[in-house]
Amino acid sequence: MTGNAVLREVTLTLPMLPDMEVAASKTATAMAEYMQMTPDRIDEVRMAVIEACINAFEHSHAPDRKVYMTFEVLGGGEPELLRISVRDTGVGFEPGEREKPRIASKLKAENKRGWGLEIIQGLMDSVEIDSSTDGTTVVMSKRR
Amino acid sequence: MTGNAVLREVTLTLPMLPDMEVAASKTATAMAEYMQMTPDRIDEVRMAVIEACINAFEHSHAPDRKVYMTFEVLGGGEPELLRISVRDTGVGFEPGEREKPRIASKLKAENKRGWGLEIIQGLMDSVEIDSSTDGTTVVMSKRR
Amino acid sequence: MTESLRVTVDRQEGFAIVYTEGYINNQGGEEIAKVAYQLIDEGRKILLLNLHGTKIVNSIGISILIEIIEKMIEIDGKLGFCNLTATIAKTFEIMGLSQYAQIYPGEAEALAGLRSPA
Amino acid sequence: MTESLRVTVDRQEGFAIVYTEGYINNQGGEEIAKVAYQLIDEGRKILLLNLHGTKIVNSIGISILIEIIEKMIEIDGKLGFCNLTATIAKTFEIMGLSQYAQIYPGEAEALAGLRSPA
Ligand SMILES: Nc1ncnc2c1ncn2[C@@H]1O[C@H](COP(=O)(O)OP(=O)(O)O)[C@@H](O)[C@H]1O
Ligand SMILES: Nc1ncnc2c1ncn2[C@@H]1O[C@H](COP(=O)(O)OP(=O)(O)O)[C@@H](O)[C@H]1O
Repeated sequence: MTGNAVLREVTLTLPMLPDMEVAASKTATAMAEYMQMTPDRIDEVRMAVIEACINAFEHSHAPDRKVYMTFEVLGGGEPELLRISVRDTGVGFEPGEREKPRIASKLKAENKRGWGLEIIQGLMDSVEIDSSTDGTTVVMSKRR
Repeated sequence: MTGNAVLREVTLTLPMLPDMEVAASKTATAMAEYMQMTPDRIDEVRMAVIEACINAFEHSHAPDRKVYMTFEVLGGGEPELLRISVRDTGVGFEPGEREKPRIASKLKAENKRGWGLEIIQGLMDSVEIDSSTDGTTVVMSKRR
Repeated sequence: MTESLRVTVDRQEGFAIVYTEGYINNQGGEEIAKVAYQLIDEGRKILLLNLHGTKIVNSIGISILIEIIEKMIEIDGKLGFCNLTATIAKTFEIMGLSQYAQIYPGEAEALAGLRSPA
Repeated sequence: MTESLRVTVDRQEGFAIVYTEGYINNQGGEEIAKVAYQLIDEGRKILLLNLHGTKIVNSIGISILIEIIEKMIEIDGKLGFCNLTATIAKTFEIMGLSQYAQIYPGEAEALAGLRSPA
């Protein structure tokens, strides 16, 4: 049985400014190390956090220019799951309408971007996106 | 002339639970690295942050069991100063009544503790403590 | 601020190795591209990117690497990567980059593979 | 959670070296003290704490180290430290610990210093 009590919760608020995604990735590292996640899995969390932050920085157009994050360690007794939420108060988007990027077409295309969400989904165990004209929240989880 | 505009501000809220001071120290590291502080000075900031957090954990008796931190990078154009504030909503204390710890007497004393604030003052460039029955805020700064 | 990517180049007969140290973000990717295009202009068709000193990348940086791959395909050259962290390798795999650029564990294997006529 | 301090001991004729790896907090300090008191019980009067693998400490951990120093003074023994990070060394300096325990850069200097009859 997987317990789902929140054992630890840390919140971080970042300005949407260059390099601030690195601060988020360090907080994620601290929480993942606390759970004794393996170094390779910690690295995957770090990369996913960076992508989620730069998406908010680049695409949200949030008027307050801030990203609101929570890092939660969940489990029944022992830490089992790291859940990270990345929220902005920007314009939102339709996650369902996103086309899966393909390297063959990107190689020929003018715009080679569009990989962030694909990478997040590939590196985390589960990803949920809630987006509206009030903003976007990406909640991503990884087991220990 | 030292500019004092806030170039970056990050806020972190931690639960008062074992090892959470390490998360704070990682956030401090990220901000200090962003400023390109030297590794030894970054390490000093880290240690001061750990001490300020465990003081709040141990002594504040804050009913919400949370520590509220801000990390600010200040400067005129270039980052010059890292200012870190560590706040709790606990019982407070009288910083002015604290006796300077002396190793000779601590060696004979039953209680060998009482070094945290001394260490913070020794490692940071400036430290201000504001404490009342509404809680305690320690603001500590270090130049790049 | 934040220390910018350091890029160093080892020019050899017919090929070149580009070493990176630091974060491959927007600017980091641009730095690498500048160096790569210069090497291509010098007539080199075999490039090895040794990312030994890079622990983090972001997708903006990687999309600039895709531009370099496109260029290499155009000139019928070869681009290889080596010394990737497990996460960077996994990310390249997720993106399918490994179909268009060779990924090698270390430099020796990379040079053997890239310089073979196949 | 968070990995706990690893402590290993190298017992030598007349002295012992204690190696630490990890965070010297409350529990970490207790771990070191347990090992140190055992070595003292075995009759050893010269102890070297090699903190090569410790990058962070807190004042609760250090106050437990002060208890070990007190014990060593009682038995007329010697306690030395080596391989401290610059910040840990500075912290020991701030606290005045260096008046009661010898601080050496590396193990060789420490062993030479601690074993000299002075
Ligand atoms: N936080 C966000 N706010 C608004 N739009 C977003 C956000 N995150 C992603 N998007 C939209 O989804 C698209 C795909 O994002 P992503 O896969 O990360 O690739 P990229 O950032 O390279 O475009 C973006 O181009 C943007 O239109
Ligand atoms: N955040 C705080 N809230 C309440 N009291 C505090 C706080 N920080 C420090 N103190 C008081 O100041 C004293 C000295 O603190 P410090 O120098 O850090 O040593 P120590 O934590 O080892 O006692 C503490 O024992 C406590 O009484």
